[in-house]
Amino acid sequence: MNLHEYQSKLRFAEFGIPIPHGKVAHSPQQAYEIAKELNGPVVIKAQVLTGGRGKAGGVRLAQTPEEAERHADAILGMEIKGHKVLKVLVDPASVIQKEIYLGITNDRAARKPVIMASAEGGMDIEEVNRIAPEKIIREHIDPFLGLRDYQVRNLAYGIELPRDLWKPFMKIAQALYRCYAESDATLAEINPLVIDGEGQLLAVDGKVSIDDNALFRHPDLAELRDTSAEPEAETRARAAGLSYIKLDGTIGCMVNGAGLAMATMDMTKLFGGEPANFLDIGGGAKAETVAMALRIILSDPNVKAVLLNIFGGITRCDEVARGILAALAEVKVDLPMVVRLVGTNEDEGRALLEQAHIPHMVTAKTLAEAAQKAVLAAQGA
Amino acid sequence: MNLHEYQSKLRFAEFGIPIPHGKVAHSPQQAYEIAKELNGPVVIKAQVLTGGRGKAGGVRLAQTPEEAERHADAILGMEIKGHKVLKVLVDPASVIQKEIYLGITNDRAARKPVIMASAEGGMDIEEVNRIAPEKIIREHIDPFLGLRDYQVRNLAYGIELPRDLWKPFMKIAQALYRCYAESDATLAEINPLVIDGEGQLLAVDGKVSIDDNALFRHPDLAELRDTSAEPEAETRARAAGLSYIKLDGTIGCMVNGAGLAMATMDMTKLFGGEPANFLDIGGGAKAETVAMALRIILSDPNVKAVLLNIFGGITRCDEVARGILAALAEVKVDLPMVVRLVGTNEDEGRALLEQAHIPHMVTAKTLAEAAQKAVLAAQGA
Amino acid sequence: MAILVDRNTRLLVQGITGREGLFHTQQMIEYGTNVVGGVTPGKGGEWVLGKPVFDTVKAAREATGANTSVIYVPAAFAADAIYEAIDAGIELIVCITEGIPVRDMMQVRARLDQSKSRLVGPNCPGLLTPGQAKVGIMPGHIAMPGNVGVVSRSGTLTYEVVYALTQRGIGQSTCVGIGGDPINGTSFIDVLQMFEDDPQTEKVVLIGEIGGTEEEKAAHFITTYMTKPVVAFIAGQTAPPGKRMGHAGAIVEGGSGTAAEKIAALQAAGVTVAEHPEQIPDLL
Amino acid sequence: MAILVDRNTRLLVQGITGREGLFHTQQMIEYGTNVVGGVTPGKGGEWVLGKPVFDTVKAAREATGANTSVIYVPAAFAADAIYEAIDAGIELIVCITEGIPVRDMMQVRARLDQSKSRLVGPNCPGLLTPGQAKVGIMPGHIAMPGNVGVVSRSGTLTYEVVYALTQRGIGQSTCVGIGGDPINGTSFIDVLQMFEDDPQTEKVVLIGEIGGTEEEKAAHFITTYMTKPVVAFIAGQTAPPGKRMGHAGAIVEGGSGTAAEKIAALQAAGVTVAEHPEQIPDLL
Repeated sequence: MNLHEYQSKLRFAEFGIPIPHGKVAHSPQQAYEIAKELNGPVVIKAQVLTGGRGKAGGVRLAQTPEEAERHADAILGMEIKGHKVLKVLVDPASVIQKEIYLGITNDRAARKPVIMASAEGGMDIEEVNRIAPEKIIREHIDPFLGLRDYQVRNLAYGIELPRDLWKPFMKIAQALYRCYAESDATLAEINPLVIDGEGQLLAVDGKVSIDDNALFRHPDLAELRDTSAEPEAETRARAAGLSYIKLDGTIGCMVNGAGLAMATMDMTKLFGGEPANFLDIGGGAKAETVAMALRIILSDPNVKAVLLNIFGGITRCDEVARGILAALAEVKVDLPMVVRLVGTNEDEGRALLEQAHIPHMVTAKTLAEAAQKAVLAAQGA
Repeated sequence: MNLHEYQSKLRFAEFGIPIPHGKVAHSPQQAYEIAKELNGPVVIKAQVLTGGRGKAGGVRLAQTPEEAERHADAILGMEIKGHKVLKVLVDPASVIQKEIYLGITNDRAARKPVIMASAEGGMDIEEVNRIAPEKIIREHIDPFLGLRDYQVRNLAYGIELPRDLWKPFMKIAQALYRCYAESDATLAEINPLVIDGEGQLLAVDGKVSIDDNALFRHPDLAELRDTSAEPEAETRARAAGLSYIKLDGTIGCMVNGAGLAMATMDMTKLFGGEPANFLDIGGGAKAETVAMALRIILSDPNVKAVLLNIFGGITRCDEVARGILAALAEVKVDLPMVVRLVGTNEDEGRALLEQAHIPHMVTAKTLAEAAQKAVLAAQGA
Repeated sequence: MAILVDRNTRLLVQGITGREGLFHTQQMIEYGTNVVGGVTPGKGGEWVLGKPVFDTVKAAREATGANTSVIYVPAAFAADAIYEAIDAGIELIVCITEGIPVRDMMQVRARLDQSKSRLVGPNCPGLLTPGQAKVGIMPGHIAMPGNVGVVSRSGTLTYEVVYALTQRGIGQSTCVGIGGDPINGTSFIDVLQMFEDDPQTEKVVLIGEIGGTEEEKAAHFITTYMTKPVVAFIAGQTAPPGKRMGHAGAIVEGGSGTAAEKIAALQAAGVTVAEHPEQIPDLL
Repeated sequence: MAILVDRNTRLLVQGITGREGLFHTQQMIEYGTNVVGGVTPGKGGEWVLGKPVFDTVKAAREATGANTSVIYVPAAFAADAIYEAIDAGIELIVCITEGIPVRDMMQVRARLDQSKSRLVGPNCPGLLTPGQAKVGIMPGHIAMPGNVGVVSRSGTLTYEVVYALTQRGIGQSTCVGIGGDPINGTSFIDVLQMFEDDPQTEKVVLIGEIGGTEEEKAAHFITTYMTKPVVAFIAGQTAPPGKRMGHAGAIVEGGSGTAAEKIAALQAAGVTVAEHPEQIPDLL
């Protein structure tokens, strides 16, 4: 789960990291008020859970409250990579002497968190990594020992941080690690950590991602989820325990298991189609789960055909077929539908579906056949 | 540093372990008041930092406030293994169905803490260990992972704890480990942990020892040190950074280094004497340290002779000799004194002392010679 | 012969009295797996499905001589269950549980590396040696004994492939689901090594998916150490790039993890890569 | 030859600008030890006693090729200094600092066991190979080169013994103070093994004291593996039993730790045990 910039920075502040004392505005008028209160130049920043807002014009500098209001008006309602901007952060504009990068994430290969710092902070840090990886100083963190002071000194030394900033840098790095560890984060990043006009360190922008699997032990963090910012279908899917990601194609896919779902999508592509989504309905195939999944798929207006691919493992295919039929009694599907049941008792399952004579529904024996039929149906529709 | 029973139990309670709700009395009158308030049978328990108080009559049951007052009067002022009783704990008397032992300490050989439980709690647990060690269930605790729930279940299973007490036992064991770890303890022990009349677990007696080396990060615990209960000389020695333990002999020893101090004591014994103390003055030999050490040694009326054994290592013996002479200008020593200086420039050092013609002072070249002279001097005095 | 599980497997079920545990224990017994008992704290002394239940893994191991355990306990308690099995000296621990926090798994993995136990999973379907033993949740009746070793990061996609093999009369030595979590106990390489050493296994099917660099490492291992032919499939060729926030992940993992890169690495190692799962039987 | 430190030692001083560090660095340089630099965070770039100061051990090691470090930092920071040295790949770490909490040392020791570094100490006087190198705080001029290896848990008592040997013209191969803390990096056994393997060492002096079971373990090692003669002294024969609170310590350690038990164990291993330290030269 990703936190907004303003949520991330408030979380940082709880651990003692200095942040600009801005506020969130939901309307241009609010932005005006906040800018007036801050009494100086401000930055208006779109709060969206995606990157690239800068290039999209979602970050603007304002000298006066009036200008702040105008910019907020322009940014609020913007769409950035499919995310509608519903909030802006109004922060006092900092004088920036230098931009530093400081981030922690899990290194899957090393099986440890890694903390990274670079003197070349800001937007182009990934480019720095590509052309001059030695300019990013890395320290792997032992999950039992935590971040040790000497490691932070290795970072400070490596990025040639001025000596007088070592102590505050130590505090910030240790606070960032505590924030990371105590939040079960998979990412905690300050970019940029600036040296401001007074020569102080300030976390001007930040990002925190929380391990979804650990949210059960962080009810306070779970509450920070901003469902207003994500496609409604994804919110509904999550609530139903389904894993759904909307894509741009025309073939709605419903599959049990993530790997099989990806393989099914790949297969539609192989036959010239485009998947409209990733949707994993998980184990078993109960009628209510199938029904909810169908509703979510059909809520996408781009969908021209539906492809069900279910592997009956422990659950037998005849039972799965009954679940599908029960779901279809609840949800009316006007689009062509291709159903492939495979595994235990697949013949019985397929026979049950065929006997039901559902309009627009055809069955298939192999995945290749199913994908081919779905692609043809989507093109014909 | 050892905590009193009442301090240990209050610390347990901070971590959520159930304890009897008694209070500390400094006078028989106070004991009467507390017993009256508790409104039922009470136990009067001497608070001393040593074992064996039960056998010494320091724990007594009282049915009425009047009886409580009488018992407190008898116990207060008692001397138990050299410790004067200045406080008693007045606890409500528990109905005891069963006594369990539960303790955590460091296992030096395994380099890990170990938690131990036994169904045979109470005074004779060490005897249980001797004759039936399998009746004490042990689980080593990984210092990084901490005490795991399954380990507590291994204890509960091993001591055949009634099933309905597993949950409260889990809470108590986990709380005891948190208390242990977060206090930098070297011992945290509940003995007995009783099953009381209502079938509930209750920590009736407890002991906590804190790692002296870790007190710098526990200022709250450092304040719990009860210097009123220890010999005054030990308190003064600790304040001066000296390590002093009073013994029963007649030869006051002053040595630099713990190992050498023990070897020096051994040597006096070898020649038929008895050391009056262990005293390590640490590195170097500054005049003020030597003076304080002399004062502490002389405060023991049993001392009949003083033996100084100083190894001049990095510090040269002539400098050490000057330190001793400066100290003797401050502290008058009427007893015979044997000084042995060894190591770098030992001849110069010894010459300096001899030239000063201090009354009652003789020097020695070897440790054997020094010990022999000190023993003779103590016997002659 | 086979790998990891067979007729010598003496299986303990951790979480045997839970809904999942009970259902799959029945399936495993029906398949012929030698289930020797189960563990559910607080239910020691009971019997389920004719098997004794114990309070602790230690007590269960002492009573039954179990050498393998399978874990069906909820995510919040799964790490503790793994530690308990390690501590009791269980040689092979198969963790089915999904949703274990990655921080827990980093610690579990560090502890495992200092132990003599092997963990398969978590978030995996388990293992199946056709005709001998099934440990986990794989459907048993889709497999048949034979000479093809199957190793996979996926669940139902594995079943799909195993079923496709069986339908064409191609039997399996052992099917191993290593699980799809970022940090797990057994890697592709571990299993490839075992298949290479197993006399019964003649060919290997590897089923990967996007994310991480496990397939690339497997490719390197195959080039260097494997003599047996390997056929692979990588799922997720059409998957969109993950919605990754921030830069740290990109810095650590670089651009890697795409299906195209994995396929290229495997092909360079001489592995035949299938275009889709149903092609696999033809390529063997 | 000798053990652990010699002319090839390239020494780094952690805490070089502190009072203790500075004093003993001067002593070590005067003795002829090859001190290649020091570390004090925040003072990188300065020079003291003609040696460069670095901010981090990593930077120091890269610049100087140090293979050994000696730690003089306060107890509260000593564990971090050890971790830093381990992480920088220092082969031999000698920690003089006393008063490190035992909990810190349990963690340090667990981390050490997974590393390639050796720790001597903490709370030890360090090492001295007469005529070659002195690392720590042992007075250099009381020793002379020779064939007796000395290993000790004590400080000044070690000096006393070394001095007594030198006075009698008996030289030492290497003098090792392993420190008296309950948990340390190098044990008697480790050093005995090194002396056994060292061609220069012909006889060994072991100086123990009451508490723990290190001397008993050493006795067992001597019986089983040592061919060279060992003379020992155990301090604390007259020490009163410790004021131990509670029962846990007694249960874990049993009745062990007394001088009498240690002496009996050593004698049973064929070790000559001196009645007092000045007897040692006669017994060699």
